[in-house]
Amino acid sequence: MAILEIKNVSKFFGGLAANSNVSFEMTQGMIMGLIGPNGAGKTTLFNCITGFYPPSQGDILFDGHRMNGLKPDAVCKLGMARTWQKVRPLTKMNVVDNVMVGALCRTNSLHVAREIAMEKIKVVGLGSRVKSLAGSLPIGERKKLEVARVLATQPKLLLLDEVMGGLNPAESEEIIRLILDIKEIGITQMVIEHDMKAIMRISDKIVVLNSGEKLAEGNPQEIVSNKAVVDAYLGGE
Amino acid sequence: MAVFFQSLISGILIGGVYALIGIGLTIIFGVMRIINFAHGDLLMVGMYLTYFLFTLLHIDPFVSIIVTIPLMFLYGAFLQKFFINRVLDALPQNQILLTIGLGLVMSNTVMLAFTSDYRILTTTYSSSSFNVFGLSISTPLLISFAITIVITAILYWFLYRTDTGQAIRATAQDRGAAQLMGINVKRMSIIAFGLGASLAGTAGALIAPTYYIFPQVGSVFTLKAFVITVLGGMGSIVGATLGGVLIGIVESVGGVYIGSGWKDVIVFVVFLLVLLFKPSGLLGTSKD
Amino acid sequence: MRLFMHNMRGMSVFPVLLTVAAAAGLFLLPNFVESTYALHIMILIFISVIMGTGWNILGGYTGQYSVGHAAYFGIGAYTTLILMQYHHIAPWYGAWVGVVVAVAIALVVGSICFRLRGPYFTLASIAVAEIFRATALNLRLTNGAEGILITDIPPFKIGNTVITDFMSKVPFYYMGLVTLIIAIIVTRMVQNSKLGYYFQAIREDQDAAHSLGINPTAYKNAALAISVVFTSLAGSLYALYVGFIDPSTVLALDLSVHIVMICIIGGIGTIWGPAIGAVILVPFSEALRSNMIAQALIDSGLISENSRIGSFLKDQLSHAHVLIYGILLVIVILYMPDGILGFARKLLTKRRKETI
Amino acid sequence: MKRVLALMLVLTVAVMIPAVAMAKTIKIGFINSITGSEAPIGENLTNGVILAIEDLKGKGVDVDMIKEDDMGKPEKSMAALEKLATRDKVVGIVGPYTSATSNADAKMAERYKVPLLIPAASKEEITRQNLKWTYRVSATTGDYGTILLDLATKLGKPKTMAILNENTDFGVSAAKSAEAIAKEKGIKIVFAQAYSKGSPDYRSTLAEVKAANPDLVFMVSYAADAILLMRQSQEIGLSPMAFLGAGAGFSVAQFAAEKEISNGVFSSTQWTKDAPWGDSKAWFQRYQSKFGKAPTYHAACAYESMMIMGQAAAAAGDNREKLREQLHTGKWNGILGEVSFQDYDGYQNQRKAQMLVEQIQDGKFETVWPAQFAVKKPIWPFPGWKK
Repeated sequence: MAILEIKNVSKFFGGLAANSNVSFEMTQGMIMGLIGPNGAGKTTLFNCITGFYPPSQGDILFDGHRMNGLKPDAVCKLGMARTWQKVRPLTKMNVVDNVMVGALCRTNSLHVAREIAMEKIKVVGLGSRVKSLAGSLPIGERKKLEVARVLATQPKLLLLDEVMGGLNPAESEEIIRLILDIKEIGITQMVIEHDMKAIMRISDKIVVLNSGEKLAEGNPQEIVSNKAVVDAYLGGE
Repeated sequence: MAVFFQSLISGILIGGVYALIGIGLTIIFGVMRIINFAHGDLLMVGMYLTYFLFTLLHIDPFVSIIVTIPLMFLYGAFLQKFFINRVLDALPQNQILLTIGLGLVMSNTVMLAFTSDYRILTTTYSSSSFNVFGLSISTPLLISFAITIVITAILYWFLYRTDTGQAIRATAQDRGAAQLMGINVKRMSIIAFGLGASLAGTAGALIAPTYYIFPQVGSVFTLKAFVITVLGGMGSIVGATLGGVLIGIVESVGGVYIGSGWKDVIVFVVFLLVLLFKPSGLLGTSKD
Repeated sequence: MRLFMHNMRGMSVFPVLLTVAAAAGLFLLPNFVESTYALHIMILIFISVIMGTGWNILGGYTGQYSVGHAAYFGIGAYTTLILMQYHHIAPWYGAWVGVVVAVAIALVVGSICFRLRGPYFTLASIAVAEIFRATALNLRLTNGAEGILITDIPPFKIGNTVITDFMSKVPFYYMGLVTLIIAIIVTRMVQNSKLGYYFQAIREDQDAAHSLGINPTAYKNAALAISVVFTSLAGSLYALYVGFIDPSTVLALDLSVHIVMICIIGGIGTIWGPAIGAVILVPFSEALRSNMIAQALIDSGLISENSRIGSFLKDQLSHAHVLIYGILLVIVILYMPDGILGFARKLLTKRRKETI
Repeated sequence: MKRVLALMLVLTVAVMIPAVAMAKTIKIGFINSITGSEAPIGENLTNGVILAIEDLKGKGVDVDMIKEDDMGKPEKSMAALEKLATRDKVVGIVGPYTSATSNADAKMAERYKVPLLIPAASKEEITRQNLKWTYRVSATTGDYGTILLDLATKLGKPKTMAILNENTDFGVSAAKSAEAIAKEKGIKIVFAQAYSKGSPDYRSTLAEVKAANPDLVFMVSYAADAILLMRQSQEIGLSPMAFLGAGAGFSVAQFAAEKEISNGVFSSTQWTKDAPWGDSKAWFQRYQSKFGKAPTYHAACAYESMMIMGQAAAAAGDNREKLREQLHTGKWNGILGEVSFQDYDGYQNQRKAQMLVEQIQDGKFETVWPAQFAVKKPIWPFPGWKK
């Protein structure tokens, strides 16, 4: 059963189409890779799905709900959460408080929220940093914090926007393992990534965007052998 | 009908001076994202400068801007270098308080030095006017309007045709990116504040012959400058010019048809409406 | 001290005791202090703390830097006095009507202005306050520029027992003190609740907060509402105490700036910041205003009153106090950007590092 | 930093401890708006009082004046009064300047039973509250309009009047009383508006006034807006039977100096240098040579207030109750003529002021009304603008 359906979604800014007529589906528990060159409209699509921009045309169906026009907070409450390409830690709050903010999406009790937060912090491996100010963390840990925070909102679908960007290979490897662990728990994930090796390794299915349009869709092997993709994207790099 | 055209014309002319105040603030805001609460006080300093150049050295106020502009530029650059530059990365409310503090220091220093007396600068043309189609047009306002146009044109040329101007605009577009491109952002800020100060000072010089001068005169104009800047689009020079003229007209015409006591209300309501429906201002590009 | 500073959750015993002792001391103070001048200053401090604490919820915790809180101060002041003077409704009811009116207006203003961010919001808040000022200046309801003068305050009775007739400063002192304590308790409660977390999340990053299931407009409005309750009460208290209000005293930009200043000097986004700010700023500016420094120098015999410097200080310093105030403001912003509390904290951590 | 904190602590404590009174001279408090937006006029009061202290010394009264700034804000003014009354223990207080601050202080003076002598605030209600300890030298706002309309109806037959007043306490109350008096005298009000002071452009409003074509234009301006209003009237070509001006804006020397626009304008005032009282002319010259500028009536009122307070206090010794008695029953003769405080028309302890009308003739203020005090004949009607 499809957990997320994107149907003919377009987004225009002024006269420019950032996304045009994009359609695909995601099934429960899968990891979907979303790739494409810079400016292909990946982040715009994320913003449309999570409610930051209303799509200009088309429909987004999540878990049976029509999402168009819903605000990000409502989207999050329905069980969809995102991270940011450029991390957005709540810098003057410490790690546990950051994650608690996410957890409070499902509870009104600080006590319960703290328990959830501590659990998620352990999942991402920030256990030793609980009391540190978010602003003082290095980039790798900030990315993990971001993941812990969205996990704390107890999502069904997670959208990860370049969680490996700017990380060294060892850190990337940790994140990859984390993504696979999350898959184990049964959370569906959509991942934007530039690191091709990583994306090929983790994705069940890949959608390629180019100039706002869907260029190809398929499993990693199909994408690698797709001529259009190779020409437009892989070859061009 | 005569009343309408009369108020329209005086609104446009006084709007010219407002425009200068607004342009100064818009450059400062554009480059540094700082709301300068001392802007009116800079204008006040310009007024006193003009006053003393006139009474002591007998330099005509409209001529004196040749002296006022560079002096105010240096003064603004000094303020930027030693004060504002130090809070560029601070919290916005700290920046606001700093400019408020600087404003207090300026107005009270002037008060201690020159007492808080009203001063009137009277030139031979202070109240002269001429008639066109039965409408009276104030000569000094017309001259200052013309000077405003010339200054705006020069400024435009500077910002769009010179390297420094380009660099300032780049800084206003995106501080971080400008820095990466090798632009000396701090220096651009100094130039921007200097420009802002000299424009405020010039505005002071231009209204000095038709207005009166005292140490606390700035506060009225600070608020006006905010309105104009937002109206035109923060960072947009043409926008600020239009905003200034628009506020001049709204005050003048609104004063007639809704009541002069209410004109401040009208001005601020217009301001809020623009903020809400087009936060980027009439001519601004959207960004926060 | 460390417990006190870093205490965000569960209170430890020492600061609780300290706070209770301080509160008790303040309650008993009027019995020992005969100087009504001191009481006057205390009342002004209380009013400043109340409005600062109110602003702090919105500005300090939620990061919405309003420079237009005079609007709500004025609404509280005007509602109370209009009801009392023209409709004979006792001020202890009027003040609550004022709160309701202020909150209602704030929610309308908030739902409009909170669509704006950063400096745009700040400017919009100034515009709103100016609209209120200019409107009050022109309305008959508010008696325009002439303002409203209290003829007398009805005595406060419970049953037939007169509790106070408001002839001395003491009732105002206690009204201020109680409101202040409630304001601080509310701040504590907010800080230790979901609201507090959400407010701070919005302050730190509105988009991130939004994506974590927080409706920013709703929570900003909640912060504004709480904030306005105290700002409005401070306005009512001021109006009753001073006995005269007009647009240029209770709706002025100066006042909005004063509110922000208290919080920044003390340290924003902390429970005690506004209180510390007010306790320092109010007596200090009063000492400057009343030329107490020069007087102290002369009285102490350091400088003779008849000497050149003495007469200069006595005559000129009273003209220069706003200048000195401005200079100090600039210095504080440049050297103590996190306010007194932040500065103290920095000093403490530094010293701890040195000792370790 | 520690030192700064320590200093602040000391100051806080200093506020709390009453000062030790050890003066042998008479302690009189003086509250004024020395800084802030009211400062331009406040300055005149300070100067007037300085002259009074000199003259009191000449009379053998040694005044230790404690000067307090209230910045034009009621709560600061209250703090000042509080300090003077309880900490400095002055015998009487002169001030404050504005109506808002005077209102706040008057109540407090009542509570502390300290005589308060208000020099320049003119809001009528201040002395209509049955206060025992508040006395006022200043005329009230109603007085300004009465004398001007008196003059206008005696000299001509005006049928219509336009009122243009600044939107302040003084402006609104002066306009209100002018409107009432005009109605009494059968003059129709064809235009009435309040303007926000400090605006650089009144042309549109004045164009409206011109369109209403009134016989009289009554303007109230406390600040220097008077000059702007007249300059722009000339530009617009507004030329009624007479311009009547109330408030400080029309009676400052700078206004008269602008003869091109001020010639022919009538203004009502409490004092002029031609006033036939005391040594007004000599006092005017002394003020001018000492401070380098001409005094306004505020300066004269403040001077006289301090003179009265000083003399009354000298007679009363260090006793507030006796001082109040002195003020209540005493009569003084100075540059404001004979001053005594009376109860009339709902007022208490109010000086019944003899207002004067000045007209600017050849760039100089000349007293033209009432006839017994006039030094020049009034020029009526307004001669029109020179082109």
